[in-house]
Amino acid sequence: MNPRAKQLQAEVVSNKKVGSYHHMVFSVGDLAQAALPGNFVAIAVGGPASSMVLRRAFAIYRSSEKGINGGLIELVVAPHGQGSRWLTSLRAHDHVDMVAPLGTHFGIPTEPVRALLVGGGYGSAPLFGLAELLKARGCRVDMVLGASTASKIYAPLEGKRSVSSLTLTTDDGSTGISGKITDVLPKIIEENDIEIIYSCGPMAMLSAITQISDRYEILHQCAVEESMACGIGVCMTCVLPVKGDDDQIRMLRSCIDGPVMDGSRVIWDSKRRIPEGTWGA
Amino acid sequence: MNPRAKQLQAEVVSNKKVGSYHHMVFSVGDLAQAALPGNFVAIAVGGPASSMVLRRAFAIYRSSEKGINGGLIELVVAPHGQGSRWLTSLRAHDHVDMVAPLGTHFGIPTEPVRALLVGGGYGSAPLFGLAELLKARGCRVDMVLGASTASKIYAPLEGKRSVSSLTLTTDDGSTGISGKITDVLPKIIEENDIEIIYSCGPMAMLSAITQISDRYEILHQCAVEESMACGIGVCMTCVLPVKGDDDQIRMLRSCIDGPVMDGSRVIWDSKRRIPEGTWGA
Amino acid sequence: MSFSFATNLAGSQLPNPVLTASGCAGSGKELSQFFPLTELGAIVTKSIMIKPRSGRATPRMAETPSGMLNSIGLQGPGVDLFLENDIPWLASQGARTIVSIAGETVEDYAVLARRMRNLPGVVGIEVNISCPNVENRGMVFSCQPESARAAVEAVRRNIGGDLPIIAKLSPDVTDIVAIAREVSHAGADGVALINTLLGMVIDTDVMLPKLAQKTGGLSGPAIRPVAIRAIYQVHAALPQLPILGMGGITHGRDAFEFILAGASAISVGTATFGNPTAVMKVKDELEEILIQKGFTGVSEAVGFAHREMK
Amino acid sequence: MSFSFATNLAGSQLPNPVLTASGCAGSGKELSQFFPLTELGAIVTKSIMIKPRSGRATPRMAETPSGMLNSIGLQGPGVDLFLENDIPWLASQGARTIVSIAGETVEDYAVLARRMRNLPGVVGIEVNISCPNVENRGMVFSCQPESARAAVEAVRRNIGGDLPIIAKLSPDVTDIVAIAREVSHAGADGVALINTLLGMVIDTDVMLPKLAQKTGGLSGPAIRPVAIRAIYQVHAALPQLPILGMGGITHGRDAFEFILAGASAISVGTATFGNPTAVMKVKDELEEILIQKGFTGVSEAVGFAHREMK
Ligand SMILES: Cc1cc2nc3c(=O)[nH]c(=O)nc-3n(C[C@H](O)[C@H](O)[C@H](O)COP(=O)(O)OP(=O)(O)OC[C@H]3O[C@@H](n4cnc5c(N)ncnc54)[C@H](O)[C@@H]3O)c2cc1C
Ligand SMILES: Cc1cc2nc3c(=O)[nH]c(=O)nc-3n(C[C@H](O)[C@H](O)[C@H](O)COP(=O)(O)OP(=O)(O)OC[C@H]3O[C@@H](n4cnc5c(N)ncnc54)[C@H](O)[C@@H]3O)c2cc1C
Ligand SMILES: Cc1cc2nc3c(=O)[nH]c(=O)nc-3n(C[C@H](O)[C@H](O)[C@H](O)COP(=O)(O)O)c2cc1C
Ligand SMILES: Cc1cc2nc3c(=O)[nH]c(=O)nc-3n(C[C@H](O)[C@H](O)[C@H](O)COP(=O)(O)O)c2cc1C
Ligand code: FES
Ligand code: FES
Repeated sequence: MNPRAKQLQAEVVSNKKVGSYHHMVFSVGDLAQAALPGNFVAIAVGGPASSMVLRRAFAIYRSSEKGINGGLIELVVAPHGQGSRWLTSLRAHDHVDMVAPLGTHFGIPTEPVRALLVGGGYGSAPLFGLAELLKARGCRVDMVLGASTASKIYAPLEGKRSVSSLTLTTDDGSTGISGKITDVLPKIIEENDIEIIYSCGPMAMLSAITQISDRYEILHQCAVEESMACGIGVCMTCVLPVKGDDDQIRMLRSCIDGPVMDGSRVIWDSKRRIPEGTWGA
Repeated sequence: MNPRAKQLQAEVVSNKKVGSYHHMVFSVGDLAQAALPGNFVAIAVGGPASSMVLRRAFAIYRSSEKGINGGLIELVVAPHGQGSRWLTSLRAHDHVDMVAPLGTHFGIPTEPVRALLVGGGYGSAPLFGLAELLKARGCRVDMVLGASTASKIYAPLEGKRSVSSLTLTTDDGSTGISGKITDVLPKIIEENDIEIIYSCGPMAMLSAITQISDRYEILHQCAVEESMACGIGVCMTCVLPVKGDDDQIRMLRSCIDGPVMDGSRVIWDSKRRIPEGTWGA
Repeated sequence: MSFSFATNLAGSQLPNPVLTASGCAGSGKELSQFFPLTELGAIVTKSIMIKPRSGRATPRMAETPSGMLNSIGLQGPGVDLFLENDIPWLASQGARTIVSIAGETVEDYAVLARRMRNLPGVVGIEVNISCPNVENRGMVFSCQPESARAAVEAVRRNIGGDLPIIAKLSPDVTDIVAIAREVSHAGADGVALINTLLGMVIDTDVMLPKLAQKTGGLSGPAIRPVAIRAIYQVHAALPQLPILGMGGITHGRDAFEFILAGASAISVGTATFGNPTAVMKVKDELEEILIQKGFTGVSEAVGFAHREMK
Repeated sequence: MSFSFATNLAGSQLPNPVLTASGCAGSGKELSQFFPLTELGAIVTKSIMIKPRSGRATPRMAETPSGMLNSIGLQGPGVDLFLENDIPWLASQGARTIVSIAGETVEDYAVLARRMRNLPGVVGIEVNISCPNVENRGMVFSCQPESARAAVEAVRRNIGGDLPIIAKLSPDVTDIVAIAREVSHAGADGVALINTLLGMVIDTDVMLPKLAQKTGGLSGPAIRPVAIRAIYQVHAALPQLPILGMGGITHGRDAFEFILAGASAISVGTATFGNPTAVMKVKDELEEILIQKGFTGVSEAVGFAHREMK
């Protein structure tokens, strides 16, 4: 459990379309200062007569304590299904029921390290705040962002300030290098002598990055995205098998034991099956 | 079936709070000219992820063919439950899925008559358009509007132009005469030598008016308000027992055989029971 | 690659698999104002009984989350007037009609079946056995294997010709597969799944059941997962038994889900109340999805979700 | 006129009738961040089995219209760790705990019942018999009168003391009253109504059942009318049998509906996923409604919708 989590009615401050996404800003008062890179929020969607009974999770893109409205939390939302389309249809002064901040956050090394941040699609969102923090701690930060097409890369100008290099990839070659994120990683890791990878994006991407980080024997902290019903640890829907320090595989809740996890400990490819040797299997 | 009924996406032109109600104007194009006093519209509520699967019916307050937006239909909506609250939360340029015009309309006498129009709560809505029409046909029009309290009487200035007298009643005496609508009817009927009553409002009120109109042996056309699921005659939920010309009681659909019905033919007080002698009982 | 939207429902060849649901399309006339009935795979009539019925007292309806409760009580003109008025009118429109019949006794079903012979435009009979059996303490026919069988057998023996018989089952049973098996043995050419779930709403203002009849049938998107499960189970156990699927279908995507689960055709019910053109929307969207997914015909997609997962 | 929010649930005196639902409140710790657990009438634990359980593979969840499907598969620590960690922690919070137990065999229920003796803070046992019986082709215990009876009898014989036993029933049966009667005869002090309905969702993208386990349990507002109907039926037939009601309760008004139908207390499940403080909201709203309607206590309202209509 994130002990700082609170439930609140957050006011929409702004909602702006950026490429395929919506950059949304919410007024959340003091909660803004409780949010750390990697944390997420859970929002009730659809209004009072909604047919959607579950919360939707969104990674916190950035949080700030200043602003005339007090503390702000910013999200990057892809209008995908019914819930996110409802959310992105909101206008300034509308309110949402939000629980925040939730989940684990990216671990920040005590010593300066050479870090590579890898984001797929809106998975770039939590990486910019992380980059700032790492930079402030004296780390060198390289970044790779990928998506299917140019409009699905979220990389605002101001976000790029903290990174030493930014590489873009798209499946269709509409911007940056044509291909998958993972195609470009080995070269960047080697050239920059990367010590740790931070990642966020689709599960398949995280899994592929883990193979690479394992090969280079570097740390890999990834923010996973399992389908969640509650976001606060009570429903057990968001689990995935993770190997503990005792080498025992357990089904852990990605909403409270994650979303940030040690990539090398996650048993990837576990959709539709429980890995052998899992506790209680 | 109202043969003029069409389904359309109607744009909200304006939404203004008036007392306890919202006066809402919709752009409906050519359909406006198909609407007659007593007709209603059926609107889908709650948006794409709504938990409300049924349409909501609203009496047409007025319709006009002019206006920069083409034809307009105006409604008077009481924010009551989830559906009407959703509707009244809409803003200009939002759209609703509307089927209109539906149902029967008030019969207009061919000769000038002395008519009394009686409306309870938002039941006044369809009466103003009717008053104009009657006036244009040379009828004398008296009107009685009642509600529980002043803010629930809908009687806009411009609506009053066509009536010779307007009497208000409220249960709490906050405006007009303190008491029920039916308290004042006998006097008005007698003084003005009323030949026909047109009414719209809660079922209990319509039933009480029918007793009075029966006593005075004058015609009573009322717009009933039975709970409706479809508004177009396919669900059979909106029925009420009505005596036909052959004296046979049948369960008629108030959405297509109504809402305007001959009060003296309706078997009132039939909630929770089928009247004896009903066809097929 | 050419695409055919035609489907075979228990022996009846239909130009497309999208039908109305019994009791949700009036007499046909009401909907024909919004689209030509020939556009439908078939129109399924409200359940016809022998005598005229006033139906139940009001309130007969309550909206529920993503659904509704109804206790219409099969209001209708009775079989004589139905055959005199509705059938000829539907035939005049060129509509393909599936007549739904309902009885209170096994004999009722036999009588009704005999009246169904040689009707113009009629392409099938849906036997609504989710009705109370007055000869057995009002127990619903389709809730007991024996009475379900008896009602369907009565129809089979009396129908004559080769009009397909589709038995419509209630989901309110412990084992829907057992009932499906029973009616199949009794001579049903297919099953319709599912009828409404028994439900109740209490009006918290007056603190009494909202419906005059107390209980009613729950329909709409709320029950869709129950319908899909029932169809999946029946198709898994009896893959040769054709299924007409229904329960909360509102979008083409929903219809596709039913077909993947094992339905050869589907009916749209409650969605029509929320949208008079829902059936046409479902039809157009379903066709688009089937084509986009690369199916060349409906039958290829029927039960496709049953294939082994890799 | 003074108002008391206390209720007696099958012999257990609770300060208010608003409980969590089994499997929907984690271990209690997670919710205690949002409100003190002492505010609850009682906390109902997830169903505890003898051994630790990994639960089912993912996906385990699908949202459905006004509801959700889950196939968590009773993931949990097993009774040993549960008694070692969860029970003392709940007791330390001053929470009243109802332990839900679940077995795969009749013997499992007996073993678990013995472990339930003399636990601090425990005010009742909920016997989840909506589980597959591995000794009988995986048939759900509560779907057959015999196995429902056997499981409850095993608990009754082994529990000792006077801890109330509440048997939790599945709605997926032809005759819920018959099952309720059976478990009551077998020694249950009350029944919990209802567990989830068996449902399925097919993912139309991959064209396979969305849940790894194929079927799952349907919960949430979608099933509320089914729950109300089941409670109304059981209360009508067995007015002396206490009922813990659940199924889609989201607002105080919903809880009131359950009480009017015949429930002495209610559980809030799925609503907590949409709103961590849903249980408190239900509690506050329910209290307000009961007072506003002029009831002086909960018991006055229990089954109030059964009175004769004038
Ligand atoms: C930790 C976490 C962080 C996330 N961060 C973001 C973000 O920053 N920006 C963003 O746009 N989205 C994010 N998502 C995905 C988001 O929560 C929604 O799932 C997504 O917006 C789709 O919801 P919907 O209602 O539009 O789609 P629907 O298809 O209607 O959703 C139906 C159900 O499926 C689940 N679901 C659908 N797609 C996904 C998915 N990709 N991942 C997980 N569950 C899914 C939904 O949560 C919901 O329960 C995040 C998810 C998680 C778990
Ligand atoms: C012919 C006709 C004309 C109407 N004209 C108007 C009008 O001009 N202005 C206006 O504000 N309302 C009017 N109504 C009532 C309106 O249709 C809605 O019922 C009302 O707004 C409440 O809906 P809700 O969703 O807010 O309430 P909810 O309580 O959420 O509704 C739940 C269900 O109950 C039904 N219901 C609730 N109250 C009523 C009621 N009083 N009459 C019928 N059904 C009800 C709803 O239609 C819905 O199916 C009319 C109804 C009918 C049948
Ligand atoms: C108002 C109403 C009336 C119905 N009447 C009948 C009927 O006469 N015969 C029948 O077999 N089913 C009847 N049904 C059940 C539907 O045909 C259908 O099986 C059920 O509603 C599920 O589908 P849906 O969710 O699309 O409505 C009725 C349903 C509703 C809502
Ligand atoms: C995710 C989830 C897990 C559940 N786990 C259990 C369980 O362990 N034991 C049990 O008896 N019921 C379990 N249930 C059923 C609920 O306790 C409850 O009976 C049902 O969900 C209906 O109530 P609701 O609609 O308020 O959720 C679970 C339900 C859900 C949604
Ligand atoms: S989302 Fe509910 S436990 Fe993680
Ligand atoms: S509202 Fe459906 S028939 Fe009248």
